Amino acid sequence: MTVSRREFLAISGAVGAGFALSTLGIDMGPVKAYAEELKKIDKMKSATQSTTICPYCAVGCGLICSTDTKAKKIINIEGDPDHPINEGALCAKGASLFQTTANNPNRLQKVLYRAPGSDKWQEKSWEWALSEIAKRVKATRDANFIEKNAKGEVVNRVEAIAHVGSAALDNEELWPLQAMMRALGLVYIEHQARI
Amino acid sequence: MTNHWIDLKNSDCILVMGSNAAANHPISMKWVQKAKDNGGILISVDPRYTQTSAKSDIYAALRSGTDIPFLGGMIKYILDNDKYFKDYVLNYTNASFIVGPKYDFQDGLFAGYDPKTRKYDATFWAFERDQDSRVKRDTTLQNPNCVFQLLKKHYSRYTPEQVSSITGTPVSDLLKVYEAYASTGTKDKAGTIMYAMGWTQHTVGVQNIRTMSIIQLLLGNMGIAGGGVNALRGESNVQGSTDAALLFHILPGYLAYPRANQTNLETYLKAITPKTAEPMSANWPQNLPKYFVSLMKSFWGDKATKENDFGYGWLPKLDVGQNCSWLNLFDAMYDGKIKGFFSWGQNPACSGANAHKVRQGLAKLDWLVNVNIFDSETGSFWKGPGMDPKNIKTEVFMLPCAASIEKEGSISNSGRWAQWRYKAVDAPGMAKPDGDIMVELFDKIRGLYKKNGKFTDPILNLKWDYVNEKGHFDPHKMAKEVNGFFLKDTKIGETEYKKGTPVPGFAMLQADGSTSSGNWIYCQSYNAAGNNMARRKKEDPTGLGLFPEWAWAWPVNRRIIYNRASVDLNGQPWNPKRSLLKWVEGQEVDGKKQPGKWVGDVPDGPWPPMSDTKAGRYPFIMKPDGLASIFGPGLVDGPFPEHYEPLECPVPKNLLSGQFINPTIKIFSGAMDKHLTCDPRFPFVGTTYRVTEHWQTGIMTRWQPWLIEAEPQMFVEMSEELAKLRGIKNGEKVKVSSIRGVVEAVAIVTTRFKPFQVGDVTVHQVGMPWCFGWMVPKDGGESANLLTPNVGDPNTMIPESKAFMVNVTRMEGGA
Amino acid sequence: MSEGYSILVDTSKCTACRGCQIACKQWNGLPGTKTKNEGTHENPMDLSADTWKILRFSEGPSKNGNPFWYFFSEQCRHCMSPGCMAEAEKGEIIQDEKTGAVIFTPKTKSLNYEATREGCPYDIPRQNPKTKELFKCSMCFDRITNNMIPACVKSCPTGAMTFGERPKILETAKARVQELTKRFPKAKALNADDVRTIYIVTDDPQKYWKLAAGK
Amino acid sequence: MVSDETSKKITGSIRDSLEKTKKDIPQLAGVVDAFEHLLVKRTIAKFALPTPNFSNVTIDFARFSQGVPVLDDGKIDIEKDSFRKVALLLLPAMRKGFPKLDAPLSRFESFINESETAIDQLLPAIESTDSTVLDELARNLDISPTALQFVCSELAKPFTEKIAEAIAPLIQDVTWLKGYCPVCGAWPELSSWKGPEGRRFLNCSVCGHEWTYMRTQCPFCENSDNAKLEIIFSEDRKFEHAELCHECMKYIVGLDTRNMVNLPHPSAASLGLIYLDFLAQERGFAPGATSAWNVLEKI
Repeated sequence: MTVSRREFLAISGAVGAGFALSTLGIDMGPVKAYAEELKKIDKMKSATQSTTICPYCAVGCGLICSTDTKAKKIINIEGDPDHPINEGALCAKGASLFQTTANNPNRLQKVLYRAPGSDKWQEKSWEWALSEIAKRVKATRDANFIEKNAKGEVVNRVEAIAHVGSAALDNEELWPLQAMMRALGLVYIEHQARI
Repeated sequence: MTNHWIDLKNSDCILVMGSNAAANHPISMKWVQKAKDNGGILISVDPRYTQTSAKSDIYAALRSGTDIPFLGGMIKYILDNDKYFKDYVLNYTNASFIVGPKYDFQDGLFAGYDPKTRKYDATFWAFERDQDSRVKRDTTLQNPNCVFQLLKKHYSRYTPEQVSSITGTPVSDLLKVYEAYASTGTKDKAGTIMYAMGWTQHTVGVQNIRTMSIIQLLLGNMGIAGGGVNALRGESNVQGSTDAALLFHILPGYLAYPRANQTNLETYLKAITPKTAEPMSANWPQNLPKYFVSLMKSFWGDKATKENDFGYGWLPKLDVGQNCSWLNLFDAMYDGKIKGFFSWGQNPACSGANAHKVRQGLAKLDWLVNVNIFDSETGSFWKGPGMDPKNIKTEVFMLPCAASIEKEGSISNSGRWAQWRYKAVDAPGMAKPDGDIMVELFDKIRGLYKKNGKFTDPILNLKWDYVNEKGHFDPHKMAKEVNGFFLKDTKIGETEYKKGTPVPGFAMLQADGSTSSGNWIYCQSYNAAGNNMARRKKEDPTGLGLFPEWAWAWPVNRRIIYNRASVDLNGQPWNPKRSLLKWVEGQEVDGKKQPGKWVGDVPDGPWPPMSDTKAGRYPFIMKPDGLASIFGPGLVDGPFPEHYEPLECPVPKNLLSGQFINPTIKIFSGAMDKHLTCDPRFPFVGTTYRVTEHWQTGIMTRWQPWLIEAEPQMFVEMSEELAKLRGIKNGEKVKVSSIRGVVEAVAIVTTRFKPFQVGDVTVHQVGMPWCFGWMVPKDGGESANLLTPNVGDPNTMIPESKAFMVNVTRMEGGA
Repeated sequence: MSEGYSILVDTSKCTACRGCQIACKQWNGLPGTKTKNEGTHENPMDLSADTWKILRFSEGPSKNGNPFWYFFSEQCRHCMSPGCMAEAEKGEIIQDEKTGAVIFTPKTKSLNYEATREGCPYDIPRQNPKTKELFKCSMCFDRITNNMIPACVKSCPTGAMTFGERPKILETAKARVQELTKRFPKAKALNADDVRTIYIVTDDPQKYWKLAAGK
Repeated sequence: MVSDETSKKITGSIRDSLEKTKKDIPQLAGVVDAFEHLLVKRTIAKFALPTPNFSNVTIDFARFSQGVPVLDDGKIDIEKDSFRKVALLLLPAMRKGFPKLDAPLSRFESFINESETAIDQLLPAIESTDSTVLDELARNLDISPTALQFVCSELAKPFTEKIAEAIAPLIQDVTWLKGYCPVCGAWPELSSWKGPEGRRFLNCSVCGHEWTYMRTQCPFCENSDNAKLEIIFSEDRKFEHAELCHECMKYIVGLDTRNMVNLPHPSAASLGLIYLDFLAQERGFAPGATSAWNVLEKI
């Protein structure tokens, strides 16, 4: 006899509705108990996998981060086997990316301020720091604003504030960063591409 | 990169020069290996025998700073031995253009040089034009003033013997490299170049790359699979940050930055928009006004109107000739002219050339804002070596930001692929995504300016609504803004686009204020089809590894740019085995011939191939005349690359001409701007590089125990001969000094460095990594940039960190 | 007895990333040692009770004028007839029947260190100076008996290391050497008949490490 | 049909895998024992079958690359005698493993043994979407129609697997980007991450064919929204997991084999993951492909 694909699937494929292992006379009790036990002793973990691109060189290798959905912690980072450039392979730095995460005790986690002449950091709030920076920006800008150059041409620029960075930011952050700096009148805007 | 990483596999000959891919872009070697498996040849040219050299088929050493003689000799070899791809050179380059009578080259100087200003007047290098303003051409390439003949003449001096006496490369090694690489000048062969900072960090950086570009054009290697000119960019998104113009001289999408004499929109647009008289030139940059006006609409939103020049007046203007690049920035800071400073995700205290000057500059600031994921030598400069915190008045704000996996957004790799990254986890502690820091900071600044302040218009009018309903920075909203919108119902051809819908691609952008786009080259990245940067489809219809539906590449998802040069005049691939693009004639339907189309990669424009002399277009659409520049009058230091010695060099003269150094470089002359050449106190050539285990200044990697165990300390690599000369034993601590500073390092005495025989002189060279700094680890050593000179390429102002003069001495009790 | 397992180390594919060296320490809970640069990229400088696997760098001039620079990821060879066992008469050192792994037990404390080390043609055994116990690579015995490949092999990004049943590994080694011989006439698999950790080299073994092919 | 020595050799991997499962999780012993006979005999049966005839199967690669499986409209021969042999090999194995089926399957065996025309009746009935004949047979054998359907599908399996084995080399170099099987179009029952890079391979629930598929995409609905794809696993057995899709509410069980010296037999492996079936189904997810053991009563 010959069968078509549809029939091929029909004969060897899905088990029909209403079928269950108990139909076969198999006792599922122990399996069920094992599964229940795993839950009870909190052994079952749940994770999401998110794809990312390596933050080091510009080859642009893909990685997969596994995040524990309950603890909200990264539990594993590995090369993305489906990424067409690196096909899962990583160099020593990429393979160590885990050590740049919250797992590294040296990550900066606090807003710090160093006062003039001081030899130490003080912990501050975001609100305080950003308000103070905003005040400094305004004071420096307004005191040093250049409306016209030596030739009398209108230039409306600020040379007393400079910005460098960053080739480590996302494209979506870079755009507002340059827009903000230019709206303030900055012309000393530079970053890693120049060095 | 004109091409992209996977495309390396399509190459028949890979030249790695000015880079060390195996150590610094390790995964690229996967594709280099594929090319080798297919019979391709790997050439490594480097002062030092590197990990890349260890995997190469041909290795040649050269003294740092002599790439132009090395490659100039290759140009001569190609021309002398008839290795160039004639059809390509004639039809796709400006080889046949006639250069005007004012052009000249004498003893190392091109015509038009003014020694007082140290500048050229480039009008001396202009092409001859006919009464219709079209460039005159000689398609026989015989006219002595045509580019081809001038090229021949210019490089006739670069004989193998002469080159060898400058580079220190044995003639036999030169010829081995020349022969292997020149073999790609046929239809069916592709050669490619992988370069990085080894080429850019020189006072002739741009001309290094120009020399290679000329070679690629002569051999017909531009625009083809397995070819191109490929910069291996070193930071994950340095491509994107360049595209987004975190640079003083451009606006997003490489639009020239407005100057003070461009007093209104009209004068600005006129200045930036090139014209052509060449009927077959697409002259794509003629569209720049559309891109600029769309950019202004993204900057200022509804506030940008036709009446107010779309907010042109709100952009700060640079004086004509004003250069605010890195070295000038830190010069101004050192002079006390800069009071406030943002260092956002960067560590200039270790990465800046002549880093002592940078660090002293930081101490003169009123305030410093440092945003990073780890503490750095910049944020904590006030407690670094030689600093007395009591005397430093600089206020420092250290802001903790999110790492790459703690936020969402895209980055652009070296191959121009914008790839989306997802957030995996929240940032630790108080750390915040950079986007949120920007939003909150600017909101605060704007709050202050709502009350009063100088020139408040741009601050109050900036469109700044890139937050979600929870008030957090929204990368999707921003990405859509970068792509751009129709700002009113618009009909283009047969299609009607409703107000508020994304612009499908930059060809639809308008100059009348009816569209916005934050960056025209990213227009198409996030459109009606969705977030194209997040695509993960693996189809590869050409089999060349283009993966057109994996992420998205600018421009318009073109994976290999200048790809119209990969086909002959009839649009058929030069090499059918690696068919990147192909013109397919339209079929006849009901007696009517349908229009033809390109099949393969996204072509550089829809026009038919050149054999159609009416509708066809030349392949190099970004060039006003449509053809690629063998003769390039656009640079400040000459239309042909010419060898000049580095600012600091070991030889008393330039053997090729009376012009010792690049005549157009800016030489700083402040108290900390010292430099010395041919000085017996600093007899050895120094260069810098990286190691696999550390990244850039090491600020992300030096805090990681696994990586620091493997590369724990600053070292200096030197030849056995030099070690003997100085009585240095392997593993000993030594002092490496330049006129600008001293660093301690462990001597690695190695056969991988060899002295160079340069003319009658034996030249020693040493190399150091620049990944260390005083902060961590404690005995790790200092940055090699304490030694490097703050002198830059005249076009880019990228510092000459790859060739400078040092001394190396034993330390007392060094072992 | 089955033919057990083997590890193949193809040095022609190694780029000296040192992932294997780190992976060995991680899996075996060995402390990261405080290192210094001693005039080479090799670090730590030798095997020890805390370092069972190291990447040896070696370089020098070669005939064609260019230097050579070789990388040799060293570990116990797990000999078919282990020399280290000559002195170990009371089960201080075990050769596992199923896998072929040569394992140092805590009883090695009582062995004569010098003699045991001398007995190893590759100079692999090292002693913990405090406890006197001897240590070396165990072929990740705890892993392989749980159907897991050794940690170093797992970590290799370039495919330079492979693990598997010995006959298969021997076959792979043979084929690879054959392929390499086209470009490198000196290519060979070192002592493949006598050891389980088989190195493929493309030049004189002594150029990689003085004991690459044994004493 | 196959010598003892050969059958030992070809079933070694499946036996080892099942042994290991029982050792690791004794609670699964009952289920494993029940299926062991069937899985072993099925392997032997497949081995003994002649390589199928493909003269009438042509692979249209243009359509294939558009996502049309090889057997979309191809015709396959199942030879009567072979079917009888396979049935007489597998029915005793099922009787041994599944006590409730012992009596009815014994009647089934007699039916095949005693009736010259049994196979002639049976084959068209199995292929037909009309269940009248099988229902009738079920009544005669005193077995539930669904159980009979399960039995028949098991009898057909050696044939489908044999066919897939023969087709595999013809398509191995052609890209296939779908979540369903490139050979027969059925859904996968097991997802394995294989080394050294951890590429994902899917195993077909019908013909056993293995193909690669994106790690971060649901094979059943092609959803690739990271937030909607969840992995559950036991901390003690991190190399086993279930991959859940919140978009289509389907799941597939999986293995990370990168650490493994010997890869388990796919059918044996997925049987050993039945505890994950429980946990996934309990949360309201349905198996992307049903197998003999993953159709579970509500717990």
